[in-house]
Amino acid sequence: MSTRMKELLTVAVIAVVSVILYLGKVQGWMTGFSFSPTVSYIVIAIITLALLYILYRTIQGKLVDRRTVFVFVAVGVSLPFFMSISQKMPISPEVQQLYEAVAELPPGSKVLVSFDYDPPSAPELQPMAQAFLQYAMRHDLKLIIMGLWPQGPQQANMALEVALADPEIVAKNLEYGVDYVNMGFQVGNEFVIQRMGSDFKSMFPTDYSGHPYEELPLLKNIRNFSNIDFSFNLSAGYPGTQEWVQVAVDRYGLKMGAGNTAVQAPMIYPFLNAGQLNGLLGGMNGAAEFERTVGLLGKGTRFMLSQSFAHVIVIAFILIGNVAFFLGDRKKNQ
Amino acid sequence: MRREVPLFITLIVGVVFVLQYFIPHYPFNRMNGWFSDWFSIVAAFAIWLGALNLLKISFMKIINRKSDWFYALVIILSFGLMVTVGFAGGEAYREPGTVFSWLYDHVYTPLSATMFAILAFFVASASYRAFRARNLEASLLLGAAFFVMLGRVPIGDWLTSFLPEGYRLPQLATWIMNFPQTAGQRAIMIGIALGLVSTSLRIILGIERSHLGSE
Amino acid sequence: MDHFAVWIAAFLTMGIVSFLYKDNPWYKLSEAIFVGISAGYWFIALFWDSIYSKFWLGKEADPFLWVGVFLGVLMLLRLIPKIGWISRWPLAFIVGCTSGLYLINFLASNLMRQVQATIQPLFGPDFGASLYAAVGSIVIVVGTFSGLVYFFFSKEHKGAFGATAKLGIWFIMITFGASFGYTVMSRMSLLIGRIDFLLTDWLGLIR
Amino acid sequence: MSKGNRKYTPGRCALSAVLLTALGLILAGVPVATAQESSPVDTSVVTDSLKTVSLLPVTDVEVRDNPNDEGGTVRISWRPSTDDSLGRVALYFIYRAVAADGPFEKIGEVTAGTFSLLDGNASDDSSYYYCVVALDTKSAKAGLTPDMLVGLPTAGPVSSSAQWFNFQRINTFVACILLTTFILLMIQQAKSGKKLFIRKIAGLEAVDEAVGRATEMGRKIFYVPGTQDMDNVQTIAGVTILGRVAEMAAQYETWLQVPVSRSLVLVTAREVVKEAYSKAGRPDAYHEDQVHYLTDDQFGYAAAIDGMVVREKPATIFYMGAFYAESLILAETGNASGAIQIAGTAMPSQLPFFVASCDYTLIGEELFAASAYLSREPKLLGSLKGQDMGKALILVAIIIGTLLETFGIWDFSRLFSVID
Repeated sequence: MSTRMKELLTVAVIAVVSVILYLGKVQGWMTGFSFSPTVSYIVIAIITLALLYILYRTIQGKLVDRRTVFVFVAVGVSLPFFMSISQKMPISPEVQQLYEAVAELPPGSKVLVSFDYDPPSAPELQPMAQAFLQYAMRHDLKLIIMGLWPQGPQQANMALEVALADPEIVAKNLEYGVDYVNMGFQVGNEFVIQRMGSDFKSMFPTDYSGHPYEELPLLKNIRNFSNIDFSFNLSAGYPGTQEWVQVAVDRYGLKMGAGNTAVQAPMIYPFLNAGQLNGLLGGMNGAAEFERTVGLLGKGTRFMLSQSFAHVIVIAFILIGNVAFFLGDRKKNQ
Repeated sequence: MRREVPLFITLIVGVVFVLQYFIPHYPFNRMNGWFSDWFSIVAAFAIWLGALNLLKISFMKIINRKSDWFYALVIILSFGLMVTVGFAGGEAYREPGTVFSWLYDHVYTPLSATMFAILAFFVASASYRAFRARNLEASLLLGAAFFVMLGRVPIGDWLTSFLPEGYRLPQLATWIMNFPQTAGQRAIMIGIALGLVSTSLRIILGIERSHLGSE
Repeated sequence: MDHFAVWIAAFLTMGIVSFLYKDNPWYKLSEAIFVGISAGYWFIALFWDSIYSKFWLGKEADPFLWVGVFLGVLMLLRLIPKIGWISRWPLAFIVGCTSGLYLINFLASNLMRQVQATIQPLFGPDFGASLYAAVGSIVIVVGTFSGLVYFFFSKEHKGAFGATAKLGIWFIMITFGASFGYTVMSRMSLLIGRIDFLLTDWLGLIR
Repeated sequence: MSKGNRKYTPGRCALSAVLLTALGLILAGVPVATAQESSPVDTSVVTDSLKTVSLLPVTDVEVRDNPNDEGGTVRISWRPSTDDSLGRVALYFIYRAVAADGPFEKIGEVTAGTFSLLDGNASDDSSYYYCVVALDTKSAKAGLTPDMLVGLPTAGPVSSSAQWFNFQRINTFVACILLTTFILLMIQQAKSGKKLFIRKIAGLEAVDEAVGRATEMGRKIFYVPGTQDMDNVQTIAGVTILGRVAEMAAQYETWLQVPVSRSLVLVTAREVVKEAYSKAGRPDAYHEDQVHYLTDDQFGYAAAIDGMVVREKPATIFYMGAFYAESLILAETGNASGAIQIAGTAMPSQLPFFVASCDYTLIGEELFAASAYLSREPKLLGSLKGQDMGKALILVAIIIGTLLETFGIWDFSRLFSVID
């Protein structure tokens, strides 16, 4: 078959599949579809067998194509969405530390939450944000929300929406401007933090929707970081936790905890070890653990099964690759 | 003139910006903020240079009918579209409901989120292809990765549930993160700080000057 | 309209994903749209956030902001070939500020602070609490020390010095391994998030 | 090289170090002279109105300008109320007024066991009077009316002021001077002809080979300076190394292409490449569009480079600068296309992937050493040596400090404290 034909065929197949998917969604053919535990275990067994087959092929000296690896990852991450297997999860000390730092804040404490991430990192950080805001609101902490990334405040609003829909929080009749505010985004990276250290208002003359600083009762006595009891930073890179530690913690003595994408987290551990941070949530796993500690299960917990699968698949491929390497080595030596 | 003036400017502002850290008095306490304002203003001006360059190269592709000129046209059109709706939207261009925010939510976000997400595939293929226990160093890397990856998901706890509490995979992963990992990370951090200080000094003193171009 | 939006998003998502198989027109189209839209996005965002909000937003502009405008205009002189070299002045200014600021920030937070945190009693308060804690603080001191030795440039890595440097690179490798594990975790989470979009928002398979 | 640098003789370096330190000390002395005298307060008087809400006496209230700051802050401290140790005090309320006799306004409260407060709302232009009262739980709940404070002992007047030197940062100042001295000293030695040994850095040894391979294959070299702007020193380092690579590319007559993601980097990189081509004697071979802009967006940039790598199949790719998540997308695609890849970054989280997917990787500090290493200019090599002296000092400090701390002799680590 010529390349041209192949391309046309691909387009045709994609078009047909799209139509079927569209009809499927409109008609609701498969909504709420899920595996029973038995089927789940059978699926797991099939994946294991397939991996063993790849191992066998590799031992025979045929390295699989990277696209095969891609397919395994895609399948291995998608299928757990339909499974319902419960998992036990231990809580790591850095998550416990954050929980304790927040739990011991007296009601009415002012907590600054900075949303320093954008939609691409949301899968990891949004569950943390939701759990944190919800927990804080249930325990009557006053929330001051801001963002050093332009899209941060939008993410904050999405998390607030979920938190405010919680029946226990609805019952509290929280009021915008009194119990929580969203100050919005400000350009200037770490310099914003620095200015806030001496004069909060100069960086945020108005909130996200344009209300002047003076008209928000929550901000009445807030001049700088000395008026903030705790801060929580959700970060996906620069500017993020490192800058908050360098400026707000080291120079102004702010008490801070952080939630980071798993990529950032290892770099943050030295700060944790040096006592510059009170607790750290690393990645989706950190989010899931935090959800468990505060007893508000959400997406973080739900996605943990996929996460487990993904890790096992990556480890399996590392092992398979190394088996190939050692066998290849032996052949060369003979 | 072409070289001395820039070198002089770098020297003066570099020294002033080092000193401002030690001087809490006005105007030094405000310099950080000014710099960030200046930088973002200069960047906002300079992006004209970048955008014009992107348009120029794309136009050249179309005019010369180079292969893939059609995609150059798509670049120009989508750039033009975003800029038009961005300016037309006025001050509230980012508010929900504007065309700009629609494009942001349904075009920009899925594209960048997907580009970010396909990293998962690359991570897996790099693991399969490149991470080999060639020598002791590589084995240490793999070992640490293995314990951390298993220790950070529930399955790690399940696999080592026969061990006494406190010595299972999750605790081992926590230990690796908190001690050897932190130590290595710290050595890298201190090294980087030293390298950065010395590079900055070389730039301020004009010893490193190639970024300023020729006479 | 909502349907349409989700389909556009899904179309572009799959376009990027198709690159995993091989380069193809679908990817090229998605890529071109991505480059154009994102360049436009930053162009617009910089204008409104960096210029408009500082000068027009009804607040009194700090007179020092005009220094930035002046530098910006000098930068644009690059468009005129004959006097383009003047743009080196704002460049020199930016580079000077950056060097000064970073020198101090990294010296204080990454160097002083980390050295301070490393210097601690070898048998810390947790000593004896568990095997992990007992070994931990010793590991920190030894690891940081030997890691730094590895970064020595002006001494050949031989003898005892070389052995220490070797130990240092082991610690650095463990750090990389841990980093690698965390990165896998992070990337998989992002993929899970994207698949959640496809399965839930697009196909409606999961409630 | 140039005459301008002659002035850094060792003697002068030391002299200037001494002078600068002296300057620091003089500046530091300024706030001592102008700080407000603290005013102890006579607290023997406890008025009737206080007794009714069981207020407890607070002794020795001291108010003074908070030192080492930009003004606007007053520190209030007091001796614990005698009832504090008995557990009868719940809170301390702190009041402020602009006149000794009021009216007083509450500015803060602290829980028992805390004996100081920073008032960050002061203005440098006015002077203030403060008063502190201790309350038990019941009266704290009941609250106080301003008239209850009448006749209460006050402390003041005090006004806040800004200082000209932050004395708490003297250690950083000394570290800065020391490092500068080391580096300048070594540069001086290097220029006077002393041979300096620099250990091999594998990634940089390979640069020559990588450029040569591109020439043999008749394919392009890509140079990616990262996704950050010129306000990041890693980008500056990346652009500096670009100069050395461009010089080699010009000598080998190989096409070097530099896609960038920031406009300021575009301007700088053009200067650098142009300079390098003329240095190599090939100014005619330089073409402005060798350096071109794509988009400021991290992943848009990565997507575009991916496409370019797959379609144009460069023989060699350099990644030097600050990288985030895009590092792996780029390095894996480059690897799949079969290019030789040399990477260098000081982003610890991205290093493992560069190590896995590239042929050579510069780790952290090595990135900053690269331009010195490649150019072999004595001045630059000297600065590497100076850097190492700093490192040696840190190592010694770690050993001595750990010993002192372990045997509980002295809290050595305090020397490095940077918390204000």
